[in-house]
Amino acid sequence: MHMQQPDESGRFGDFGGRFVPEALMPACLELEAAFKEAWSDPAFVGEFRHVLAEFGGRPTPITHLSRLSDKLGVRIFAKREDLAHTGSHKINNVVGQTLLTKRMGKTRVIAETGAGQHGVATATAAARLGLGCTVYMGELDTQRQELNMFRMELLGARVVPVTSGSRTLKDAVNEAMREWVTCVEDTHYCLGSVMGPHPFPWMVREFQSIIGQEAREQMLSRGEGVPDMVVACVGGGSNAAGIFAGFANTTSRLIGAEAAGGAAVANGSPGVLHGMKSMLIQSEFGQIEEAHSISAGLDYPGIGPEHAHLAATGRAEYVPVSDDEVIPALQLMSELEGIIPALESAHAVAWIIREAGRAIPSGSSVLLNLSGRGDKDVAQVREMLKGQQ
Amino acid sequence: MHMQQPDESGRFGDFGGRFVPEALMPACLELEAAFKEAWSDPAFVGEFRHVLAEFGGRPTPITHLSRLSDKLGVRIFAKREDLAHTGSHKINNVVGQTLLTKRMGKTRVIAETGAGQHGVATATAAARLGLGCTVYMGELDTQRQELNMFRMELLGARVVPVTSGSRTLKDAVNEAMREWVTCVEDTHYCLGSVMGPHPFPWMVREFQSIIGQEAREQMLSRGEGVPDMVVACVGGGSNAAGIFAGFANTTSRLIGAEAAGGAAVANGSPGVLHGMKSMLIQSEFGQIEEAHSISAGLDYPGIGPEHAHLAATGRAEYVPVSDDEVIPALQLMSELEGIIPALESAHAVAWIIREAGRAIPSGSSVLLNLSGRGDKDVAQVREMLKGQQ
Amino acid sequence: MKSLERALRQIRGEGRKALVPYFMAGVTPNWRDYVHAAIQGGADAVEIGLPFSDPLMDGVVIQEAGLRALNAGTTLASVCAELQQESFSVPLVAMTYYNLFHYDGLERAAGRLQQAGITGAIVPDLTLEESTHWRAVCASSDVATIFMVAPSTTSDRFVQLAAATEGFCYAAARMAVTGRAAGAGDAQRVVDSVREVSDVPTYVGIGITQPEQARESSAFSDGVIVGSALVARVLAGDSPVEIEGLIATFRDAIDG
Amino acid sequence: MKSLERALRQIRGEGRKALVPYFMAGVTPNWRDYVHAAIQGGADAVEIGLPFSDPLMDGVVIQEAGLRALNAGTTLASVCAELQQESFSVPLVAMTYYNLFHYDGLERAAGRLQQAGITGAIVPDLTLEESTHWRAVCASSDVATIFMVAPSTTSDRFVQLAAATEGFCYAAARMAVTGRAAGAGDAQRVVDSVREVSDVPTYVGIGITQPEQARESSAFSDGVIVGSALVARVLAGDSPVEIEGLIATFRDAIDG
Ligand SMILES: Cc1ncc(COP(=O)(O)O)c(C=O)c1O
Ligand SMILES: Cc1ncc(COP(=O)(O)O)c(C=O)c1O
Repeated sequence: MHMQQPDESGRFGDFGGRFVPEALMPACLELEAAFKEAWSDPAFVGEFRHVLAEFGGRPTPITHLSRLSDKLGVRIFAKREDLAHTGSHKINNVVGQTLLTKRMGKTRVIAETGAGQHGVATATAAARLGLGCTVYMGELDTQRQELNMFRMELLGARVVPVTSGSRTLKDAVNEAMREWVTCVEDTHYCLGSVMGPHPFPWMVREFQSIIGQEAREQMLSRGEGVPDMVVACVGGGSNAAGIFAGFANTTSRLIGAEAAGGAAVANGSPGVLHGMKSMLIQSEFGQIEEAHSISAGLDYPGIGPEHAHLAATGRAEYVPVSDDEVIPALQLMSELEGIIPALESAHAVAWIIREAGRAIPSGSSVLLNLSGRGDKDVAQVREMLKGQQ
Repeated sequence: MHMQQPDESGRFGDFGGRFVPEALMPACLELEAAFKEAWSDPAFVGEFRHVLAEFGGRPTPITHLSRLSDKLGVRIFAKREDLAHTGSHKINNVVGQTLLTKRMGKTRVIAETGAGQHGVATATAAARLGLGCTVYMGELDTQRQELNMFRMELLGARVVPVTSGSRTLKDAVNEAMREWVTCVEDTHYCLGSVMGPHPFPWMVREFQSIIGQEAREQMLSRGEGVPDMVVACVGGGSNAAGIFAGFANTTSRLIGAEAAGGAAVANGSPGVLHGMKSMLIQSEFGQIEEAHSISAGLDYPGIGPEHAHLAATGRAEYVPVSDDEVIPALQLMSELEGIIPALESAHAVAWIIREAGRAIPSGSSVLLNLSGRGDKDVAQVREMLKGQQ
Repeated sequence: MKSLERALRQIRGEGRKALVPYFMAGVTPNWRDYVHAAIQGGADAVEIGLPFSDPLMDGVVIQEAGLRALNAGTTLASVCAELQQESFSVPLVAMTYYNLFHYDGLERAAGRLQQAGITGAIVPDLTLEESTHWRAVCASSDVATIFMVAPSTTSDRFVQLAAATEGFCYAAARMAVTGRAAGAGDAQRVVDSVREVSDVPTYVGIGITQPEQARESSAFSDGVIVGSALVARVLAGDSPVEIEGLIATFRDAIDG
Repeated sequence: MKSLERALRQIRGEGRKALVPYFMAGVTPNWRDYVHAAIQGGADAVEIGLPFSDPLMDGVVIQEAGLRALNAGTTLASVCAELQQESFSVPLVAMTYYNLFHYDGLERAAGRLQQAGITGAIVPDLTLEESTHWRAVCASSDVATIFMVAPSTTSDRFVQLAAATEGFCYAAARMAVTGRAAGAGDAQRVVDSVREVSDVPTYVGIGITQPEQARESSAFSDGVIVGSALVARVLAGDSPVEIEGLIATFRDAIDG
């Protein structure tokens, strides 16, 4: 059931590791030790599961998408992370990291956010534990996502607009790391995906693997067996890693749907960014390119190092999905199933729609990780559909 | 555990009944018979529960609000209807009614909506079953809640702006009833609360009573016993009726928090509206007044007839909460607990904050029905807080 | 038998089809002039709308008229007081919603109607099942309770409603609120269903907007009710004299 | 021992404190004139920033300089090619991020530096643990690998880093990225920690913005690095001559 453990240096095969200023190394080492210790302590694991159950809304159900299935000729099941508290899988990770923050005796967290989902989730978990919280958000994103900014403030967080670089997610990560240097003593950096320096990719995957564990049990207990395919969207890759974790040692094919404008596996090459070695989209001179995606959560030029490794070994496949396919997929899912998916999750839906009867043989069973709900995206979708008319 | 059954004519004590045009009487009678039959059929009840589990996200957890509890000196538990699909308890009712629609051989539903919560829920459940769906929404509300209108359209529903009267919820109900007359043959009117003509108040309460059943089991199984108080906000009263249903035959005090500007029990008198006899806010000449509340879902001049009866017998108490108390309550809940409540639900929170140590003796256990999430309200709250500065 | 039904049966006895126009009380200061004009034009009885905030059974035209009347301060009491000052040569029938009577108190409301010379009441949201109290109150007065039947009415309900209605039976021509569509619709089937079980006068309403439609429907019924078509003219500013002329064209069509 | 460390040890041997200014390559077309001017003003070595899209360890000033350089088309190759055309009388040290070398290929990148006359590299995101490959590649060249130590560095890491660093040890005065705050901060403790375990030259950077601060920090270390304070002047449009003057005031403060 379990995915591979990283080696001593935090590598998954050739990828991962730690590429951070020396000032942060002690914190990374401390974090690794603290996580290892906590994660093998049944009391901590129990608390983590308890909070996710009583606060986070776990387990999330698996819904058989019967009308979409009939239409496409495949059996589709959705793991409903959209029903988790704050509207996506992000809550699993932040509950884990904030509990760990407390355990390490730190009193504050910082986080980066793109569209705001991870920022809202972090502010939420921090509020519950009474931790201070500052969220770094690209200035462009603060303008595009004013309401999420206000949501974080309601939750007691301070939101700092990041004015450097492209003023989006990539720069928010840079800025959060720069800030972490200044306050690492009492502050934990609550990273939002399976990326960054070791132990983050591993730790975040472990916290998210509850998705896959539940999903596997649920598929088995409803008599479906393991699905032929497991499909998830991939920005940094935390929701994908979480659900893959339940099926890594089965015969399920694992598919990660990347935004075509940020397809680090299809269009990237190995490189070093944000503390990790992974697949990145780069210019011909080794500068990191900006990603371009309709969905803020996939608007990242890299991918988590474990995914780079799974791609290299062929255990998982990563497929690009273009912006054009995403809106129709969101519409079809809404109309047929009464679930408005997040634009991120709609990438996975779009791939299934495109490939049913092709890369997905008719009659296959497909487990879709519905990583989040689309409420955050309806204003944007509305503008785009207006623009099309 | 159960609440009272209405008598043959659909009365709870003096309240309830059926006050509809003759053209609708056969449909009301048919609906009553169909619901009775279905509700005593284990297959239907099983399907209802199955859909709520696999699609609706039930059971919703109970969260101990430990930081708010500490601050107020009472033990507060929240029933997390905000985690249900579409963001509130409304899904329970619409799943029941759409399943019944199908069973009755009808192919279409209509619904009224205020802010859009019940409309979105209805559109959602209709999409899932492939039923046609038209939602009537006061024109003022369509302007105030453009995004919810678009959400319904994404889900395949048609939204009709209602231009009569005050162009808000009350008129949307009038218009839905007027329309129902024209299409009652193939169309079910999916009413959104425990109001309207018999059997709606009873049927909706039965569908919502899953909240109370779960909550009671959850309180007992966590060793808390029945709470000293059960507190819910009341617009029409469906979420309140749902949670009260689990505790009606216990020693729990039942409290319904009404918006002060629509406090039908405190400021109303018996009257007849929307097919029912209940407590209503009326002018001195028997005209129905418009309600005024910060929260669209409580912006209704009446209350469900069963609540009028519970108020008359003293089994439940109904308390007005003013707009001014609601925003600080929403803020406190967000900051301390990491849960942004719907403005409606924030009325119940506000009452607890106001009365802890007063009407609620210190050390009491209080079960709060957190009927919905505040995401739909953040834009409005933001504007209001801006205005205050 | 109450005076309303006696009068209406007599009209039928004379071989005449009844023409019953509807006006909203209080819609203009001179609203009673329209009632007089209608009688002048050939009405056999007049429906007087009492405005209510939430007219569940009315379309946009009568809603608008009601709103104007309410904004002008019209109440059940004010209408009754105004009517009391005059007398009319044909029966008057109130049309309103139950809450107005309920709020006033049923005895008091019935008393007001009686004193105002109103001899019947159509209350579309007062179902047969809920009407016991109201009918008991009216039993000691001369105010008749008029029930509607509709295309959706089931056969057992036709029996009960036809038996309970006083004055006449209001046969809705279609499944719709007032003022939505025009023509006889299902009226003939509805009227026939009443006739099978009762000899109460049965009038067709909901959708009679043209004299020709009135003629058509009165051919298989005992009369017609004309509402939104007239109210629309009043809202548009037609004078009582113009309304009198309009009513006369209906009269001619029915009689001709 | 590589040439960089020999040169820097010799400076210390002469009783002189080292002054190491930083310039961003490519920030202006005449950027190399600033390097010459700095040497003229009294620099003992010069840090050459190679611009990277995501400078994790830099504050706004150096970020801005990097952005200008990138927009002007500056690359690792272009900088090395430009430097190859000239010669400088003091050692040059590259400062950049690991991805530039990684993308180019470590052998190729090290070869470029060597040919450009760059004798050392500061790569703040290349941790000791991840540096094995790079150091192995540089072993056969004259490019030294310079490590940083910070106030958060633990005692075992001081031992390892001081042992591994070549040329000098970069002592960060504070927990911050470049250009955020000024003053000696924790520098003395950091320098002392290195000295306890090694005799490698140890220079203080991160926060040296004024000649007085340079004097203060050089009193307990072997030299100082001045970055954002100079880059800010370059961005503001100061000429090479003005920069030469500014460097000279640092020189005087340190020596005086
Ligand atoms: C709903 C949703 N899905 C997916 C993602 C992408 O993140 P990850 O690839 O780490 O799952 C995000 C990020 O914001 C998200 O909000
Ligand atoms: C979150 C929420 N709570 C409460 C209500 C009020 O409805 P009821 O009183 O029927 O529970 C609404 C209505 O829209 C709602 O959205």
